[in-house]
Amino acid sequence: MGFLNDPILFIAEWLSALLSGWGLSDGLINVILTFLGVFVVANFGMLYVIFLVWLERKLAARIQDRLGPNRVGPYGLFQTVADILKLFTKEDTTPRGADKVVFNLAPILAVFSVLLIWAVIPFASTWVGTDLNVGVLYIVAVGSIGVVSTLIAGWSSNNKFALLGAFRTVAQLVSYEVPMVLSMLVPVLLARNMGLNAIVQAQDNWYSVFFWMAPIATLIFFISSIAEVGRTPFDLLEAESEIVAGFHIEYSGAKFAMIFAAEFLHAFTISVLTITLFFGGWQGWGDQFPIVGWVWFMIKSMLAYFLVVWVRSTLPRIRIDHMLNYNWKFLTPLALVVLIVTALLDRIVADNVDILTSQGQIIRSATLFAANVVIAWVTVALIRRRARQRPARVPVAQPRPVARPPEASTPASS
Amino acid sequence: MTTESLLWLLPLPPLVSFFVIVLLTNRNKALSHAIAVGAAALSWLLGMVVFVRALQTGMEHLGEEPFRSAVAWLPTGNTAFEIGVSLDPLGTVALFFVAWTVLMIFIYSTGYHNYGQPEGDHDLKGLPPHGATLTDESGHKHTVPSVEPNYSRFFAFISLFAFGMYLLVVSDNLLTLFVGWEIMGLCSYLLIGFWFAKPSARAAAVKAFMTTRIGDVFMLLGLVYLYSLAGSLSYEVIFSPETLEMLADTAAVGGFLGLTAAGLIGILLLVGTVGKSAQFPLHVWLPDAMEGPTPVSAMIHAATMVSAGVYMVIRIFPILSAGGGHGELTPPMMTMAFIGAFTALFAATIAVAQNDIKRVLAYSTISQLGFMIAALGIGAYVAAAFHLMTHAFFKALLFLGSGSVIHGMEHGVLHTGNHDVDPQDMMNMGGLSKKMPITFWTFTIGGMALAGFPFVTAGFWSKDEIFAEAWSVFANEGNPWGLFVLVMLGLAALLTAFYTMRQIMLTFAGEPRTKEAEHAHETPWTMTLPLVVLSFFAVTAGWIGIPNDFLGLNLGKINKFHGVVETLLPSEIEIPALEFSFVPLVVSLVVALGGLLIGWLLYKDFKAGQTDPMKRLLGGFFPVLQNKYYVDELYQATFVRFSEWVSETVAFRWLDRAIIDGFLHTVARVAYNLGSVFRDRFELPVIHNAGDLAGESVKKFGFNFRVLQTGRVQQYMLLVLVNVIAFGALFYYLLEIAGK
Amino acid sequence: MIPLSWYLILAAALFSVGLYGVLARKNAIAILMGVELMLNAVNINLVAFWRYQAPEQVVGQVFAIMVFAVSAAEVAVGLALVISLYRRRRTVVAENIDLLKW
Amino acid sequence: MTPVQVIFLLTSLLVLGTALMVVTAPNLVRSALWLIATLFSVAVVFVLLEASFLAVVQVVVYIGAIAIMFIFAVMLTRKVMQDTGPQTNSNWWLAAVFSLLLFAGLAWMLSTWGGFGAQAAASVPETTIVDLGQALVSPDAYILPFEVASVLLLAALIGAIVVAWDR
Repeated sequence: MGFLNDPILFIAEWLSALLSGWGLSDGLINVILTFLGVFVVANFGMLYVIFLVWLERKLAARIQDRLGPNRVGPYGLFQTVADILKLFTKEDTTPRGADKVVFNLAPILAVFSVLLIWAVIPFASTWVGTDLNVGVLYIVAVGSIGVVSTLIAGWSSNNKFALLGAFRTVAQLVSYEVPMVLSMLVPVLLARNMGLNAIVQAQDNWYSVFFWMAPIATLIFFISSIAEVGRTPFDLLEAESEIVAGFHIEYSGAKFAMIFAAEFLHAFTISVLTITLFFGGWQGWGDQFPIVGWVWFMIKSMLAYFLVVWVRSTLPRIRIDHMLNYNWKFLTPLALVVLIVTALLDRIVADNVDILTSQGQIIRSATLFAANVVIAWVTVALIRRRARQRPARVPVAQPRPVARPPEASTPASS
Repeated sequence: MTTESLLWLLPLPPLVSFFVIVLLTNRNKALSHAIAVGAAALSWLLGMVVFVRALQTGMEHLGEEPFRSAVAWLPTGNTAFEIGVSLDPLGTVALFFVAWTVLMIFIYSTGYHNYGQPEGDHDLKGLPPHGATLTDESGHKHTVPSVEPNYSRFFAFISLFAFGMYLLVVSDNLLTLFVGWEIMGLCSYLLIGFWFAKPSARAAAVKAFMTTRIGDVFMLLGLVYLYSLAGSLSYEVIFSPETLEMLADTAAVGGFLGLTAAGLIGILLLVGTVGKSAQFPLHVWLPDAMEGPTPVSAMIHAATMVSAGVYMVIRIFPILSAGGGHGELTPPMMTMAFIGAFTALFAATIAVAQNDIKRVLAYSTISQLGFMIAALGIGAYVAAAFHLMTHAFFKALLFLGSGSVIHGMEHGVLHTGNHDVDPQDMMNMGGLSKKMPITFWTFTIGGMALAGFPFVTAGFWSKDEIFAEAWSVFANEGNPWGLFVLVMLGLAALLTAFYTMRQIMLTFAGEPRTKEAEHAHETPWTMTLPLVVLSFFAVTAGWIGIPNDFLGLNLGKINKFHGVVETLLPSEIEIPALEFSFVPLVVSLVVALGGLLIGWLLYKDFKAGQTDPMKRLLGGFFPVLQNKYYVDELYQATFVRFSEWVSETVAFRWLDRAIIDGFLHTVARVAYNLGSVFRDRFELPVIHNAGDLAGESVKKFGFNFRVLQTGRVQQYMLLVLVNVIAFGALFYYLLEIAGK
Repeated sequence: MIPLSWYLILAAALFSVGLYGVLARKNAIAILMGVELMLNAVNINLVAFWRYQAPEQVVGQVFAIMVFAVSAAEVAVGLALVISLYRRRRTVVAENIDLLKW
Repeated sequence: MTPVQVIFLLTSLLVLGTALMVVTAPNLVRSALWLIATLFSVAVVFVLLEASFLAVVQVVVYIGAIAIMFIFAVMLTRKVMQDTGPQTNSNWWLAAVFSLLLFAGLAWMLSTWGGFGAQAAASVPETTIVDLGQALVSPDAYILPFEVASVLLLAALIGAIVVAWDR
């Protein structure tokens, strides 16, 4: 195998050879290589964020008919670098009465939780940090650590807005985890496996990509993971107009940078997860060369990321009760239905045709796709009926006049 | 689907419709009768399919091995009681006429109960509708018939009834037959009492129920006895030659009257039939049953239920005739011959003097059933079955026709508003032939069939066959019973023809004798259509039974019917080949034509206000006939009074009051004293105080220890922990250390 | 290798710590936390016994999962109780919740 | 002292230390955070026991759901941020004593038990998640406990809603 074919493994082999040449024990070599891998992946992520920030700002600007960063470097490429420098040189404040340790722990946990996800993501057929056989579950677990980070960040900074932000976070993240996990289970049961790489390898043709078998699940996963990241339209945990900046109101300087970076990296991570679970990750023409697979992986994930940015810069923020209703009354039941239907149908199909042969896969995809279409149609019909039944808008609170002119002697309601 | 499964399905639709109507749709008239008629039509369809398949199989073959399928129903000891369905030639015939008449009557009922008419002004549930007044645009009111208040209930009931009948026909054992039989008994009770707010209807319902009960009890006895002997009630077992032999050879229990077991069983079952199809001692309920709506009369008391009795007797004919070869008759058969012949003549004479159009038909039904029973009595069960079928058709036709007449009369009554005119009294009718032609013609056809008008009508052929059989029993086997039956039935047939003619003349001929009769008019198509259909069968149903050698000339095998039913008997009892003889033919011709002629002569110019020619003719004997030989009064005076006396005096005063109550009261007094002794000596001092002591001590204890309850969970848990550790240590010590 | 005893001792110690929390803490939520610790000790025992006694059957893991379910349910209900309690009595201190005394 | 033993000792120290912090920390949110740490190290113990699936489930269920619910509840049920006064009730020393007694008793009884020092089977037969899942839902295995557990969860869900409903 040549360098061009599979550089990472090449380097790894070379290094291990070198170290064993120095007379280190195999276990130690293993440890060292693992650490190197972790180092590489983590730094790749963190550095990639810099580019992502710039990209997002550019895209958002184009979509909203602005110019976006255009001063520093060509096309303002280095704008983000400048920002980062500024952030690092800023004073790092800690509010009085804050719980110092926890306050400082939060941003670390934030980055930590996102980076942990990257440990199991297959970049190419052979480039996997660690191919856990419970990868999907692992992702959920690590995501919950992210929730903890936001929560303690909000709590520890001894600020009512931050605390409100934290509460909203819990409400939103915990509840949107439900449809997300449910829709993640669909590819799991389609691939009969929980390992991410196995899931990717299960979708080895353009027609056996899980998107065809579970479009609704894809949509649900995408939406609810956007909510998990807490971006527009679900950015209630940092709604500037309501709770000044949400849980990270008190953060500044490097810590703010870390939270910020964590959010952006998370946004990219969810697009990566989307394509890994539903669009066949690194699969593509010529993916027997890991390098080509990596290229495919990047292309797909960037397209998904573009979608995320598009959504963000297009949609307005939704109200909190809408947000919760949307989750509990729409996404979760739909996800459950999709999960059950997919399980039953796939079982039936797998019993009747051999899903390893290509035409078996085609039959499978066609069946499940049809089922999804039916489900979608029924859902839309139901929503129509409901919309016709109820008045579209229910007021949550009556506006109360703060100051009343003296002649208005009628006491206000309540 | 296989024919067997069709047979299983056959009875179900009416049952389903019964439950659906009762439980769900009883508020919606249209839906209810749609369901009921639909179910009847479905059963009819199945029945026709089965019928056609049976014909394709060929009757002889079907007789050898009928369609049959059975399932184990309830385990009795080590054998399972089997129920199942079967279809043999007799069943096929029965199925044919049952399906047709039932369907027709369902359709007829929708019209008879004025479906589509407005709600009545002051109609009550349980009373016949009184009509509703409408005001047309020109502003003057006029009265139209109003829809039956209990419309849906009626359809529910007759659906259940149809279920019972179908069950009885397709069942392959006597038990399910009995079940269907009882279901029909219940339905007939419910339907006779359908207008339960009329006291007469109530009384009639009770009477019918009680009377048939008498028969059914005996029948059940017979079934039990049969089962205890044969170990099964399914036809193929009990009609198998060896079973019959065994029954014929074993003497009846206790040597009862020196009968054989077969004889005793036969007589017991026969009593059931006597009750069901209203033979002489138990015939009293049938005329009163006419209180029910006319479709009910037609269905229960002409077409199906009363024929069920005869059907059952034909079924068990092998048992009845077991032990008797050709020539001599077994005791049950003699009984039947006597009862049947007597009833035929007896009822016919009564029918002559009745004025109520439906009662005439009721008595003629009794007498016709008598014909069948008598025919069976002399072993001519083929003729009996034949007459059963034809009679079902033309008698249903007649009843429906009379219902149509009554309906027309009610129109008139509503029009004049004079409600004390009885629309059922023939004296109030007359000249209806012009008002309601369809009814007239169909009724006439039915009447002719009943009277046995020669060569065309069904009744002629069936009666003729009975006569022929009777004659051959007399002439060929020199059995006096044959002659007896022939004579009695001949007279009965004469009277039959006569009163039929009388009825037709009174009802349709001449001029209207009341204003109501003038304003009567034809009934809706839902009522006339069944009439037409049934009249078709009333004529043609007889043609399949024309003897092969009629008038001595060889007509080839035109008689389909013998082939159908002969196969019923076990093969070794063969039917005496019945060769043609002119005597019975002449007899039937004479009686039919003669009776009709007399009737015409007597009643051809009968005007309003005249006295009934019969009264002039019979003079003092007429009231006797009109009052049905005072049989009811006789029963009233003997049985009813006696049973009342028994229940009042013996049972109530002596037995209940004196003996039982006295005993109980003494026991009570003794027990009371004993108890008081116990209370004062034992309970109060000992137990009472002990209980108080216990309670008090518990209370004190609790009062002292309640301090422990601090309401703090953690302290409780602490205590628990302490105990756990302590007892753990203790047990550990006991088990491990001290144990060694 | 590690003998089974270590795990058992660890579990016992964790159990006792949790027990102490349950018995000693004022705050109802803290008590619930103690319960969680005890449940975890139980889980450690289950898994350890599975690993050391019957690794070829999944029964140990199955029952560990049952314990997960049970503890989740317990926490849900317990916290709900605590919150409604707080709504009514403005306190979550276990000692002040003594309506059940004489 | 093989490295595995070292790791085990470190982990168990972590477990016990954090657990102690949970039960002694004056600040409830702190103790909730310590609880998270404890649960995480228990997950590590599971990993040492080669039950990786359970480890991940531990993280998902406990940290992802239970611990967060704890923190949430703590935040909902307090007026001021800091807890004032002692966090232990009057008879805490009794509790400590009896807990120690219990621990001692347990340890002693265990030490007298035969299979105490048992060594692990050399290799765990590869029980994949598939086996586990099939064991959970196959009628000849543990479907009944599984169903009971799910019914319990459902009941707890409804019960929690009913109890915490703000009327």
